Amino acid sequence: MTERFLLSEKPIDEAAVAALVASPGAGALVTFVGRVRARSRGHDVDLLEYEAYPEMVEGVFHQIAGEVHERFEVAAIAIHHRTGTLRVGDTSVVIAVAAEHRPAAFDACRYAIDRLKQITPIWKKEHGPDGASWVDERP
Amino acid sequence: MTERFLLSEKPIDEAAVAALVASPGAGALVTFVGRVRARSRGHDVDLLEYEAYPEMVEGVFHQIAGEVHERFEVAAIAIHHRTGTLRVGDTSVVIAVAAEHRPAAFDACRYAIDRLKQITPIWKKEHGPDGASWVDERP
Amino acid sequence: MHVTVRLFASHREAAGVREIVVDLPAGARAVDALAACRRTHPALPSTNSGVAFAINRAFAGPDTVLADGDELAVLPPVAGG
Amino acid sequence: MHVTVRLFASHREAAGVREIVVDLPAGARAVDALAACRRTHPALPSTNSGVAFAINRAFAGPDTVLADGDELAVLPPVAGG
Repeated sequence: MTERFLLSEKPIDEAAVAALVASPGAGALVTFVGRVRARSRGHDVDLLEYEAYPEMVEGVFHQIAGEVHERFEVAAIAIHHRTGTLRVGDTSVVIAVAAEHRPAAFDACRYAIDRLKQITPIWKKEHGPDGASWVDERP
Repeated sequence: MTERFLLSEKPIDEAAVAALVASPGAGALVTFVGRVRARSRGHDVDLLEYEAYPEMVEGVFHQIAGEVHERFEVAAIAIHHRTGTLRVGDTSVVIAVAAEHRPAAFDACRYAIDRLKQITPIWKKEHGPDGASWVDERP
Repeated sequence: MHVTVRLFASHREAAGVREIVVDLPAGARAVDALAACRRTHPALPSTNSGVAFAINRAFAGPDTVLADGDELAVLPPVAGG
Repeated sequence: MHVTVRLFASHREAAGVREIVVDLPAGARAVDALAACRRTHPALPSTNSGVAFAINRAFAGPDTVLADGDELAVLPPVAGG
């Protein structure tokens, strides 16, 4: 069985991540998929280069999952993130949450992706016709 | 290409529904999957029998999609619903929403499933060891 | 005039049929068609509470006036998803 | 004492290395290790704004005191997802 929390250079199998959280008690499954966009903050994008602190990422995903279980009535959560070079349309992240009822599944999935973007030691460099730069998403 | 709005007796291919809404401008994809639960409102469930007003359902899905596009900045939405006899763990509904940014994708997907449950002419009868009854989810 | 009334779920089971063709006077409304069905199929639920209507596959209020040849769907509380 | 400092993204590119081993006095904090790196690698960004730290793969505040053999990660503003 695949890991629930995974950082990998290989393409993410979205259906396999969703399958990791299925259970007979869970009537609601909410999945978030993040993909590389053709435009970002006013620039055309050719590719994104993801860099991670790999020894720490899966531990941070565990921490986020712990926070989710404290806050929401969910059955299971899985988080897979890709690293390396990605092109437009490639999937960078998949978060799947199963719960008995849908409000908790939606709330938990949204919390998890917000939190992932906030604290996970992953960086990305955008490459496009206007040059290359590290993304700083601080508000 | 599969239809974006579909009522069918065949199992729903969740990945295919998600693929219907992908586009290079859409960085966020949120998918809701509804499955038959082993327990419902205090009863064990063996199977669910879905009945629809088939000539009307796809039109109602179009209407819901129209409401979604009016309210949220989304690129595309697809809604597939199954009818007939379903067992525990079977997928009854899949809603996939693609958007440039994730808040709109989450809000739109949640709006769509709430609205689907409110107005779509589909009914279900629960069969279990305690007997069979038509589900009335009015609050 | 003739109106085809379609029944679903609990209504269909109670009536024992999926469809009833009713003969109605001009000016009859959706609720009048359902009342006419109850006279010929008394096992139909006696309350209109929670019941919605669609005429020719578009939602319509209970007091919408019917026309000859209409298809009226009687929709008990829905439970999709 | 010796501390291994790991650099990522913009810091890694600016310094031209992924890792710097710094020699620090007892009582040195995370920010002191980063300052020591700036002395040997002056191209490192001069601001601590937005920079977070992890010690031995757990998040730690900038004033956390280091121990001999620690792995200190300097984390510029993250952008996962």
